[in-house]
Amino acid sequence: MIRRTLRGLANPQLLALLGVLLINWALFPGFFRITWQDGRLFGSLIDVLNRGAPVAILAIGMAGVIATKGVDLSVGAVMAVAGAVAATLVVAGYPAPIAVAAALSVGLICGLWNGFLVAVLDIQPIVATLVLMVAGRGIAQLITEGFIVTFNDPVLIFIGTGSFLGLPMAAVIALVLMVLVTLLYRRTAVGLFVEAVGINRAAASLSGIRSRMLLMMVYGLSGLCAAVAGIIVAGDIRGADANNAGLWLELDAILAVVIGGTSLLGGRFSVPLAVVGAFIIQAMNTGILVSGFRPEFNLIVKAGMIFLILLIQSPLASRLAPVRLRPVKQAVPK
Amino acid sequence: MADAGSYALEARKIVKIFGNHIALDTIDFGLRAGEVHALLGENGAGKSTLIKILTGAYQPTTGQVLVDGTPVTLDNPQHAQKYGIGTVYQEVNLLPNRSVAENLFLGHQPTRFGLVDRRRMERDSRAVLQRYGLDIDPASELGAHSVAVQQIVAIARAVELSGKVLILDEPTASLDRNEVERLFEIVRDLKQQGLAIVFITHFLDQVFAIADRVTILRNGKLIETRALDDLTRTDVVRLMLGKDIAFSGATGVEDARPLGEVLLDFKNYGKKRSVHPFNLTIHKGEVVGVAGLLGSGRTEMARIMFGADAADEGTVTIEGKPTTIARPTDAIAHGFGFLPEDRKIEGIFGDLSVRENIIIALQGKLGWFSRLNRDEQLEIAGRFGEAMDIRAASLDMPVKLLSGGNQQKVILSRWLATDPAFLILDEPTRGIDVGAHAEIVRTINRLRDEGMALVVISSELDEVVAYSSRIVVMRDRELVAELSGENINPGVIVQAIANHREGAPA
Amino acid sequence: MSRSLRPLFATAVIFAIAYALSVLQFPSMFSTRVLGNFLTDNAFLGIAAVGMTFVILSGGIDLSVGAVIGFTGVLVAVLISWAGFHPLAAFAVALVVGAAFGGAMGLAIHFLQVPSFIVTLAGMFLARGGASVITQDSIPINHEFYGWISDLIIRLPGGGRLSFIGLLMIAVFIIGALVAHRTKFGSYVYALGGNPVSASLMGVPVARTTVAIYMLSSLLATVAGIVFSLYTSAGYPLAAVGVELDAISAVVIGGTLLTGGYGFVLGTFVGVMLLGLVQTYIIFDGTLSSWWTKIVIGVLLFLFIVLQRLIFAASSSGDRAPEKG
Amino acid sequence: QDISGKVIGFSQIGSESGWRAAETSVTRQEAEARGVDLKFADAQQKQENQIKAIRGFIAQGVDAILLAPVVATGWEDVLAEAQEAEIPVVLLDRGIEAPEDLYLTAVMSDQVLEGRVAGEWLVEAVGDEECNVVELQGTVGSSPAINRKQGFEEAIAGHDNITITQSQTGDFTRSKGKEVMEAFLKSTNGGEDICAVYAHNDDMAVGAIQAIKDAGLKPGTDIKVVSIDAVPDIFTAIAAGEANATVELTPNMAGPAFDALAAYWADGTEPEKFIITESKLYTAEDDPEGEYERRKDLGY
Ligand SMILES: Nc1ncnc2c1ncn2[C@@H]1O[C@H](COP(=O)(O)OP(=O)(O)OP(=O)(O)O)[C@@H](O)[C@H]1O
Ligand SMILES: Nc1ncnc2c1ncn2[C@@H]1O[C@H](COP(=O)(O)OP(=O)(O)OP(=O)(O)O)[C@@H](O)[C@H]1O
Ligand SMILES: [Mg+2]
Ligand SMILES: [Mg+2]
Repeated sequence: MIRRTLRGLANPQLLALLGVLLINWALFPGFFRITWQDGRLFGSLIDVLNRGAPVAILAIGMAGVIATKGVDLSVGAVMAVAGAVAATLVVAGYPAPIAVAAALSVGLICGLWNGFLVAVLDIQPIVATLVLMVAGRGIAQLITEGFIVTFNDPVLIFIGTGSFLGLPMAAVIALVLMVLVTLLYRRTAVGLFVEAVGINRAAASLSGIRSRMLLMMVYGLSGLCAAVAGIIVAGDIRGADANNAGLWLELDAILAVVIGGTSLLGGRFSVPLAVVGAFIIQAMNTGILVSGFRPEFNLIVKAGMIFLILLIQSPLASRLAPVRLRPVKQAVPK
Repeated sequence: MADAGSYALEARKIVKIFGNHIALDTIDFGLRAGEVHALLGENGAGKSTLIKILTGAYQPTTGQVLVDGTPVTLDNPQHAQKYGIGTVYQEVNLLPNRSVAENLFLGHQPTRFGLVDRRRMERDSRAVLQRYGLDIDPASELGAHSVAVQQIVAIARAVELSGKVLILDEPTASLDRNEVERLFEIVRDLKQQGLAIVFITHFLDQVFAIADRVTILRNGKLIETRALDDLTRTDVVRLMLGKDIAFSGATGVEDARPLGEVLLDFKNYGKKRSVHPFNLTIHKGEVVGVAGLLGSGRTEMARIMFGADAADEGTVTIEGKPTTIARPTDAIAHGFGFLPEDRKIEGIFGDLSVRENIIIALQGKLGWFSRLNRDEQLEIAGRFGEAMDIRAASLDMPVKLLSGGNQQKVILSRWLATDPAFLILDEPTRGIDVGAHAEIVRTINRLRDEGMALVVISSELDEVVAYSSRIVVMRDRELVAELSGENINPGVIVQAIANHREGAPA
Repeated sequence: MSRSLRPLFATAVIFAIAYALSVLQFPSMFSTRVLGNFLTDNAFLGIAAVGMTFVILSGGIDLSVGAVIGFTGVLVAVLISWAGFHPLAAFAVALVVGAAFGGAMGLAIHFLQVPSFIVTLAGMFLARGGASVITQDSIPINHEFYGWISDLIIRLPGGGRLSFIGLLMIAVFIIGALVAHRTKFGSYVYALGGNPVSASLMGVPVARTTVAIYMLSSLLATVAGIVFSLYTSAGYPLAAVGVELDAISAVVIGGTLLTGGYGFVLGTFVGVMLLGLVQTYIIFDGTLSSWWTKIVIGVLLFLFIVLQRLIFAASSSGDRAPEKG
Repeated sequence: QDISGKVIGFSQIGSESGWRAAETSVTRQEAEARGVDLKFADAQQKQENQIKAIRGFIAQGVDAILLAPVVATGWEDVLAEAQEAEIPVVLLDRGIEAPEDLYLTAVMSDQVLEGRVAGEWLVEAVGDEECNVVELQGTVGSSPAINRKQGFEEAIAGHDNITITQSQTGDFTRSKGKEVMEAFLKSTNGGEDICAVYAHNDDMAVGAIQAIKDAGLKPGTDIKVVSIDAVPDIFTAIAAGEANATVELTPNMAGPAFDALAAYWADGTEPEKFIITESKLYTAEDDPEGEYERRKDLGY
């Protein structure tokens, strides 16, 4: 059992994360310094956790979607919608729990809408979710009427910037969500069914799996996760910025899931590794910020890092390297 | 051994290792011009792997491939085609999204002014297909045709490409007798022209009908290469299995067994534009065989019964209670199971493990929340894996790495694990070796004796006769005859298939 | 009608109906001026979408298109305005660079076995980043050759203009259609999209074809970048952001399946024109706020997709439904 | 000068920031007040969409076109078309690189001046003290980012006590502004070494203020905050002592534009080629609460 855990730690994602962190450390010696300040931990590493949380949360939802051979391009826009709903409601005087519940419901509905298009109308996922990607941001702006809706609600602000046991609330939420969703997939049969549908939907239907319901659920979950991320982002800046909240984050989320070893062709997937993927991306971003690169080089550095990570994960490397670097572990019990 | 120089295509000391599994262990294999060489072995013996190495689809771990005595490196199938090696791989490996003509000529399309000359390509295609008695529109999409038609197109393509060597990996698995006969004529003709032909099949009759020499593999090892004249069937089976088995071909049925209670009753059940309404009563403890020509609608009938396509007319009662079966989950809830015809497209989950492939239908029945844990899964998978003699290095390896026959056993196990009351098997023995074939026939008999009801579709008349308590015959998407007792013999069935407008002769 | 022709037909019918309805509401939309603008204004998108069609037909995707357009613009502008190249020489350099870039992505996709989505995403970062490293400003191009090209206009009665770049787009579509449907390379592209394993076993040179596909896509994106620079007489690192999504939408609306293997180059043309129609309609309407513009585009996109599905389903009932992933 | 009943097309860049939204709504209000039929087209930040919009306006035969150009280059051909159709074009908020006869006038701010005003305020505020400034740039490559950086650098040139130690892009957004500021605080000894933040817009400054507070420092006191735009939220911060100064960029570009058009149509008066709006500095002395109230309903 312990050996299994150890082997689990030697997977390429965690190695890559470690590599990125070490590079950051080399570029900025104070990278690993963590202090205790005002009842919370403070340091670049904590920033990685805090800033990486929204993409990690998106990736948690996205992993299941990608496992079904789908993709959800709308998550960034759904973030904006959820943030806008929560902000306008608290500004209108509703108590925070109601605002949060409403935002989550809206996210869920957006996700189910995507699921409906994909599962019932049989529209290709990229196109189906492209609809909401385009329209969603418009809906968010409609709600805020183009303003940045600023609020002072302590609950929402706590969700975005508070801390729990010294850790940023956003990261805590991401981790809790990761555990819950992993349990949902792995302690029930849902994870297996999701993989089955992703690998062969025809065979799944013939084997008695209700693929439609499953797809609706997976997209619904993705929408829900996006709403959580949207509330966090709004809470973080104490305002709903419909124009910019979650902009292009769908690409980061997809990237995170793929770095986490899930194939875009569906099938085997891992939620925790997708979360690791999200933190790899954020470690890269934070590294660029603290190391003082000129901003023009941001994208090039990012492209280079992606390429390196892919190289480590590619079959080519596993042929050369002694450790078997395969995306998702293949247990071989004897 | 003949001297090496005379081989058109030769493999020397081939070793192929997948991960830590040795698929081929030092194989020597030589192919002479003008011979038909049968390559035999159980499921998973390594036949397809050897073929893929001979045609450049796989690279050998060690060893050499020689063409006309000269060592060559075959980087890919296209390379092999340049040497005049044409291949039909196991499982139809064509492009369902392209036209028949393009599938025939892909990579060798006739061109004019640098552009593909479509008209000529289609004209040539028509001529080629004519030789196989196939009159279809070459411009039509390949995927619109039945598996059998696709198989013939694959064969025609390989024949067109083969200037020197033709390799056929189980080409007859989905062909009917006439089509097999026509294929054999063509093969004999090509042999006359001096081609070297490799032929893989699990039908011993066909081996003896056409092959000159045989090579037998077992567990990745070369057992024997010999002229067929010196061998009897029993010899061949013994060499393949490494032991004697009682040949369980035509055991005959114990006639006049009392029928069990009625389990299912389909009344005027059908679907417009698909299957004419049919009536069929199925009792517990009986096997209803379904015979008919290719494309006669047997698969469609099976899919309707299982709810994979919803019926739009007629009724079904289960144990006397009227029910609707609109989708597979309805059927499964009533204890149905369905082994589809095309296991690659509708059966296996390639990337999932053998274990998960076995338990998935049971898990589907249990629902989302009563998950079988790993140990339970291993126990179930292990039990059925053993009962069905599934050969896999591990229950946790992806099922796509198993040989075709073993995949079929996995899917059968999947349904048996749900403890079904009624099983529909569509071509359950297609592409399965003698041992596994006997195994499956035995399983069918056992299940029947345990009181299960089965509907079995098969193109093997001998086989249908062997286990059916009753046989229904389909023609032109219509159930045209029902045979029982005395009438269950190949002669009557063939007559029923051929007859026009005439019901059962008894 | 062959099954795969139906989505193309459906799209064309939808375009005709939508255009007719728009003209009913705004009669001035039926003019040579508007039709000419359709071609000129969408030229770079159309050219990039032809490349995207090949990529999608082969079962892949290319997210780097917009960035390549931006990069090309900057490269061409720098070569002409700073280094004093003749525009044609600058174009040649850009085309070589573009082809090499696409080829490199193709190599990575094939040999590292990484999904095209990710490789081309990295390519997008690289091209966009490369452009902003060269310059952050937009660089104007004042070369008489550019003036000469933009004066190459066929004037139509009614104030319409057929521009050089509009005609170039049509030429690219015609050549693209020939390559896709009438060459061996085209059949290999469809083969890869249909089933890569079968394709490989049937002797399709998978590596070569994959590299060629992405090379072609980047090459056409480069042409689109050149057209964009002709269109604006400048190079700007932030030009054409998000054009890849427009191109993908056009390809898909044009009836090509994102899973690969089915579709038509000419369908993409209709798709591009449809997108142009939606935008023109919104401009003629002129009352939509920023957010309603987005919502309306989303809703129209949705309506087109659903309509297409309905027409597709209605005309294909009776066949076996094609297998969906 | 009555221009009611005129049809005027407005090609707006998009709605990427609060300021932009305010400009759109002010333009609408101004048009309504004058009885102008405003045709609005949002280009979603894309130049090609703006060109399409202008061509669409020409095809419709509008009376005039307002253009807020997303980028300075690439307008010659389409503006020549407008000229050919005898439709006057007025540029809003930025200039373009094209012959001046292609447009009637340009109503805009001086972006370099904005940066300079911010820089001059800082020079004054710190006197001779050593001051390390961190800069939050706008979107890489956008003209306000380039010009505001340039103006600020001009203002502090020659004052060796003031140096820009770090500079990163915050994409003009609050959340990126906050994220970048967090990173700056970490890499500068917890913020001890930072004396001031210069943000290319107020949104990023608002994000940075939150980051400074999270790090346990007092924005406005421990770290000075100066930014540009003068959106309502920055006045709240100034009133609370958390921000020090902002430079106004008025969202009312359309008013002067309509006036110029009215004069032009009335008697052919050629307006000045460049109508430069004021770049006014606001600090805590300038009644921040009042400024907030005045702006909060403008649609920021
Ligand atoms: N790509 C692969 N990776 C790992 N193992 C493989 C692979 N391909 C084949 N094998 C294994 O090699 C062995 C030989 O398989 P092969 O397909 O050659 O058998 P076969 O003789 O053709 O069987 P069948 O009659 O069922 O088609 C099997 O155990 C199979 O599981
Ligand atoms: N060339 C074809 N074009 C269109 N449809 C075809 C073609 N061939 C077969 N079909 C369809 O397939 C139906 C039945 O084929 P199917 O494969 O189900 O028959 P089957 O009796 O099960 O044969 P098999 O032995 O292959 O299983 C036909 O009734 C017809 O609708
Ligand atoms: Mg085989
Ligand atoms: Mg069948």
